[in-house]
Amino acid sequence: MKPPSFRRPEASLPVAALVLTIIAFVLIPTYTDTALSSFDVYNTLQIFARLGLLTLALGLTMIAGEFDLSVVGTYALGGMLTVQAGQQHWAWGLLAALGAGAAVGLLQGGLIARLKIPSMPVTLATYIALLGLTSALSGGLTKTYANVTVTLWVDQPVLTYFSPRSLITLGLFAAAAAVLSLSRWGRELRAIGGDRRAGRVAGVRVDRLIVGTFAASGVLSALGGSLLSFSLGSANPDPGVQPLIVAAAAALLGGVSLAGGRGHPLGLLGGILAVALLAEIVAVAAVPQYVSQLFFAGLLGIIVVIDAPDLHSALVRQRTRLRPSHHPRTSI
Amino acid sequence: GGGSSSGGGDTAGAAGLEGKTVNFVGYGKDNPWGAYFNGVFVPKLESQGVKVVDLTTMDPGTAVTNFNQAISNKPDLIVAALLDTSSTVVPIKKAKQAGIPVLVFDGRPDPSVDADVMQVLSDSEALGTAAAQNLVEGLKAQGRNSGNLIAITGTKSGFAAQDRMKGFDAELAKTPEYKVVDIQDGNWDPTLSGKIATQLFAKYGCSGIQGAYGMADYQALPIVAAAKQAGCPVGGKTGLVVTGSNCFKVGIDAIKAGTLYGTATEDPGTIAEQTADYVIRYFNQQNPPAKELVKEERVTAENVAQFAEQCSKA
Amino acid sequence: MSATGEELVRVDDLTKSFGSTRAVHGASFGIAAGEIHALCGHNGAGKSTVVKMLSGQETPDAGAIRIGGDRLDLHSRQVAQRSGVALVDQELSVVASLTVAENLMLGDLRAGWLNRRRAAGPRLRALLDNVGLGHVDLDQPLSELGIGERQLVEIARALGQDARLLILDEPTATLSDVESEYVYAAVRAVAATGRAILFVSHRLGEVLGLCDRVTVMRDGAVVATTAVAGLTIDSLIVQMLGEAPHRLRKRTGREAEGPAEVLNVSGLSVAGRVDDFSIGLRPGRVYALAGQLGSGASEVLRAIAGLVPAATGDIEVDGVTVRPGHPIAATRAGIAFVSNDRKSEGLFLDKPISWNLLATRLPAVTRWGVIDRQRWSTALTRLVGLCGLDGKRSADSVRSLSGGNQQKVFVGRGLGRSDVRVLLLDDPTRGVDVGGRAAIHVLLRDAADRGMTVLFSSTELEELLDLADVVITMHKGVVVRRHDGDVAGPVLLREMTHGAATPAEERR
Amino acid sequence: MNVMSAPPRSDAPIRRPGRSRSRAELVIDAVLLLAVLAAIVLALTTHRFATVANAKAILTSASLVGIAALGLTLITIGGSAVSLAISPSVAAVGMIFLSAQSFGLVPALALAVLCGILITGVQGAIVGYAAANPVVLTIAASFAITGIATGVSGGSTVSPTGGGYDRLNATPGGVALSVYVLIGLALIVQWTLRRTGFGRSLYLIGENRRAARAAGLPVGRTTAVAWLAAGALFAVTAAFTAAFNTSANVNLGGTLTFDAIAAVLAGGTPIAGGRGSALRTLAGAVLIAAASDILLLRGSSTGVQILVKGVIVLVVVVLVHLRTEGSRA
Ligand SMILES: Nc1ncnc2c1ncn2[C@@H]1O[C@H](COP(=O)(O)OP(=O)(O)OP(=O)(O)O)[C@@H](O)[C@H]1O
Ligand SMILES: Nc1ncnc2c1ncn2[C@@H]1O[C@H](COP(=O)(O)OP(=O)(O)OP(=O)(O)O)[C@@H](O)[C@H]1O
Ligand SMILES: [Mg+2]
Ligand SMILES: [Mg+2]
Repeated sequence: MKPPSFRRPEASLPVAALVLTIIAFVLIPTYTDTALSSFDVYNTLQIFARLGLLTLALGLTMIAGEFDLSVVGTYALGGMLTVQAGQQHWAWGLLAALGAGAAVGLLQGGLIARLKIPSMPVTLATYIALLGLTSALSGGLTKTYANVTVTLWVDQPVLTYFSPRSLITLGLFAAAAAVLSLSRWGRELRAIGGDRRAGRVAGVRVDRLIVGTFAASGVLSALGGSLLSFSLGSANPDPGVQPLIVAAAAALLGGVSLAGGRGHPLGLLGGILAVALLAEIVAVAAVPQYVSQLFFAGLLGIIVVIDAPDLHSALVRQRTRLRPSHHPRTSI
Repeated sequence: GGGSSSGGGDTAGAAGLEGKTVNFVGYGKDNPWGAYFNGVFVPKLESQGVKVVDLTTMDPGTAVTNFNQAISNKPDLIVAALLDTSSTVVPIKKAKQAGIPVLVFDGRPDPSVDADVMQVLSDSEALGTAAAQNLVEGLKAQGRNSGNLIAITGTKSGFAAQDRMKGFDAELAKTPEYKVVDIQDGNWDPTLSGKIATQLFAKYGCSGIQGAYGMADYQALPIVAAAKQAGCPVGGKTGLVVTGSNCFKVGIDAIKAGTLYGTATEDPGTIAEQTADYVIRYFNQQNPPAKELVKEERVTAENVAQFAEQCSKA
Repeated sequence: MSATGEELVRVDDLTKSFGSTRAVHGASFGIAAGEIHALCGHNGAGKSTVVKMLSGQETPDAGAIRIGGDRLDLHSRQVAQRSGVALVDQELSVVASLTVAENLMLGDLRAGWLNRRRAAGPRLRALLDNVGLGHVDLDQPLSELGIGERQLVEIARALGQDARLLILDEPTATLSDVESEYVYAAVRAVAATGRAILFVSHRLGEVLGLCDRVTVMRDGAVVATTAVAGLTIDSLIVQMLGEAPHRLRKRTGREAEGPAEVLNVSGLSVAGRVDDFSIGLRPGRVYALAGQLGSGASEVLRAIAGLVPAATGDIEVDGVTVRPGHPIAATRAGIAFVSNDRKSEGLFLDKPISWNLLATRLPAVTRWGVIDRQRWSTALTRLVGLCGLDGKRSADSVRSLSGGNQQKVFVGRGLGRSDVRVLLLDDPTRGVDVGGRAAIHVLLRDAADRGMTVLFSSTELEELLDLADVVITMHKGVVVRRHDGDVAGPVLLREMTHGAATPAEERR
Repeated sequence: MNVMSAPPRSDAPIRRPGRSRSRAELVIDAVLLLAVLAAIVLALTTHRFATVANAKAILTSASLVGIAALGLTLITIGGSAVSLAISPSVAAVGMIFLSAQSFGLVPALALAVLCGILITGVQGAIVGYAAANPVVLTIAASFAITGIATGVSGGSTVSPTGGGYDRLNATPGGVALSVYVLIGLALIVQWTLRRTGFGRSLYLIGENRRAARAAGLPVGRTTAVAWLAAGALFAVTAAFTAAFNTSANVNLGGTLTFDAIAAVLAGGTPIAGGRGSALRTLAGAVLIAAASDILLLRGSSTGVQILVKGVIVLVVVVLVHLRTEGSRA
């Protein structure tokens, strides 16, 4: 699986989104009286680091034709465990978070693959349960992480534009891209997302792959929560639904298909970077938040309508009817 | 607004503060309190020629990003409200390192950075005290010498809720015959508060609860509605005594109607005026004190007319 | 190619039942190394079930599979692949969202964990060239390819797996002649390297031209295994059909000068599937489209029913043009359609029989939008009677019925509407037992007698002979011939499996 | 997307004649029975659980979620999975309802319902006629609704412009009006689903959209109407919620979206569509409310209440799935 050519939606969508937002970003000085600084790029990458892993986690399950709503629950739980188990040493917290993420993923993946239950209700239930668990663990309180050294470390500027946090996130995107490009998993993931029966007939181990994908999704979201907790120096038991919705939007902008079977980690990277840039533009240009919400609504609306199958049929019908009746080549 | 009296003489410096820049990391506009605050604060500074960069948000994570953005913008002053106290510790330290002054309004900062910022704070303990006084006064007026109370708070993890409860508990400690039987976290959420209240009335029954504290008026009113639906009388000679502790228009209406015994101020208009005022004084080198408290007032039926205007902003 | 070499693959007494359907019982045959072995038989004879057991998709109830002398337990696709079985499934099993190269590498056990697309490039290229896809780019998305080209990619994938046994289940059904020739050549080349090949096909010409021996199945059992040298198309047809083939379809009493045409289709084309199909149908008669998979018969019916958005051409009912591509418009015009896929495009399996029967009649059984119990039960009783179903069970879910009875419900739904002028049925008795089939035939004949126009597609000779007043044979998207008069079974079968080819062309 | 439908099962079902129950079904039923018994024991040993006041409290707290969940039931049965835009719709309509109080209660209600129908109906039309993915569409809609509501209101809280709303807080016979409305609407929705042609088509379309299309059923129209009705029900929830809180802003909806989905799922309605009923959703809403209530009475934290809600939903989803599969096998 090499990065796809630009004609195809998994490449053209994120590239278009990224180019548009970069242009809007670069032009900021022309429509506001703020000058751009290197810090704006740094801050964009910080926003990216906050939501990147969530997008990657959700995006991977979407490529496999599933939908993991529980990512935000795992994100919250991971963040909370990081703080509560990591008071002695940050590594324990991280370990607890990653372990919990893997366990949640394996449980969900197992249920979905073995029992062949649709993923949405299962992950919705785990989402609610995980939020409850997180809240029960913390007594509903935001928990403070005392280790300021870690907090300072994860966000210190590296090479002007980066921080350890954004570098780790970028690294994981690169790793995911490498794994999916360099191993058979990439094509197999898209195969079971695109046509599960055909994949099975061709010899893909569908069940294992689904379990593995959900486990990866759990670990990535938990790590995302961990990094956020380190950065904020605190863990919030209820991150709300906004991160989920933004991550879904980013994944769709990243060229992942609603029908599954399409998408690439690099596309996801493009999608979430576009979202982060947009957020930074909103911050720098002091655009009201509701304007960016409307912008998202528009983008998603266009994506979903373009993807709608019955609209497709209508367009095909329209095209065939406008064409003078002619005799196509019969290649039967 | 009622708070315009504070800090006199500022408008005299109409020579203007051209060229001064404030980066404003306040509460987002989709929160009513924040929306009104911003609506008073920003124009007031802009009328003085101060440039205000709006970095407001209701998401604690975004707030940190925006705070860092503000530091990088190198303004003359950062004005911030702390959605999550602990996550702003590091940004405040960074701002100090960068030599950018920070003014925190509404809720207090983490003690570890208390000395690093200027503060215009709501007097949360006074708000809690006022609420307790309202309840005791109301129950005494009904001739009750004892009673069970419930409290539905704002987000417990925030200092605002904690400090109000501190004041509330301290005041009630003076009259131990009035006992708090249940405290629940209503998360500054009216719907959740209503749900909890419904269940509490079922748990204790009408006779088991004589007074209730909803930490904001929009939490107190769902308690009133829940009580009525549970068949418990509210207000009057024998009914439940309910108080809020930061006033909204609906609360004022309810006090006039007699369903809410009382509330307290902490209206966004007053604190916005005072914060803007503080900024102007600061820029005019009038050396305002490092920490200012907004004077909070107790509101009941007796003085409601006086506060109706001030409290009807949100 | 030798048919006498040592047997590389051997199946003995293979048996498999699905519920009460005995799909395969006691099937035994062997394939020698280097042999191309054909598996023939009528639809539903059990060929694909044998293929599924050999390829690890189904486990046999009884019997043994041996490859290279070892008895194997092929309980999953992976195990079968590791044992050296490569498969081209009857259903197209490539993934449209992947590229051609990715499809070629999908499930390849030798590929290892590393994706060696670059390194594999020349090998994959050779695989494509081998099946005549020289013009296709390896990194092209499969979705840009036509159906035939996709099928060739699947065949190329199986050819590339370096297997001991290569199974192809109807590989050429959707291919053109030119494309098929590439497949024949490739298959011959594989056989020449000493592998065993199992070739399932309905195209008897290619069976005789390509294969060494033919095993014929009928009703789940093996009839005979014969070397092709001793076979002709006609003798093969005799083996497949048993006693039936010499029956003639008798001219029915009704005549063509009856009432005016109800349905008129002209110039109907679906790119790559159907070419310039025209027909006029009169009421009171039963018409049949005879054609194998890939002949375009199904596509014609679906297009008339408004289910093919890309169809062009004119469709008129009683002289009024039907808005194309709109199933609701077709329904309003009086066209009812019975799909060949009753599970996913026909019945509502978890709903009661009554709901299914009356699904299309809701306006007639409601008053002000509310279901009128009186009308509902009247309509239901009539339909249940019409279909010969058990009235007491009408509250049970359709899923609880046998396949045959499910099909009766499906057909019955189209019959129950008084406003239906044209009833289209795509292979209406697929997977239905003899009794059920007879019952459905009676239903259709009654419908025609009541003045309806019935047009069905079928691959089943007996059905074509018994039921149809007019048979139109189709092959590779075009009409071969229209038989208004008498016609012999073998002629139909020849046209369906062989097109309008002259007898001289039969033996390649 | 495979999200909505169970992946095709590789092994075809083996039919069994008659209605005798399979072992899987018996096991599942036994598990369910045990769970119900355990819950009853737990409930009865909880102080003050079995009182009239508490029953009223449970119903009251189930009522607002329940009404919205009835609307969602229509959407789910019709095969459109879920709407993720319930909270923002309720918030927007709640704001409209309170600001229209000066016209009187009835016109305000009518306006609210009309707006609810419009907001949700547009989404339904797109889902019905274009077969757009409902999950993503409603995510987009939630952005749009919140954005517009914030933009128009400037983020401020809407206070009632008249007093008529308070009649929605009435307690005839000591029980909240919203409880009567919930039960009434549940019966109406149940009747509509069971007894009307629309209901039949909705079940059929939800079970198998392709088959419905091929059969010439009005797929687009039926789906759109289901969403319209859902929008009206969301509007009723909005009016009650706004009246209860006596104020409304863009956060009025709170966690309603997920609460309503949880109620529908806990009622045993599968997300794939074609099954389910209004009464089951009612039961689901009451089940969750009762469980929260028991936990609250026993002193558990909000977190534990939410955790248990999630676990209930998970268990019901899995059991319902196994049971349907069991009855098919
Ligand atoms: N999964 C299944 N469940 C129930 N019955 C099945 C199943 N698969 C096959 N059958 C039945 O088994 C019989 C044999 O089917 P099979 O697919 O092997 O036939 P075939 O010879 O390949 O036919 P065709 O030429 O149409 O492909 C048929 O009656 C079919 O309906
Ligand atoms: N006329 C009928 N009306 C309704 N139900 C029927 C009728 N005939 C049979 N059934 C029911 O259908 C189920 C299966 O019947 P049957 O014995 O024909 O199965 P089968 O042999 O598997 O059929 P098939 O070979 O068509 O798949 C039984 O539950 C039977 O009661
Ligand atoms: Mg077959
Ligand atoms: Mg039978």
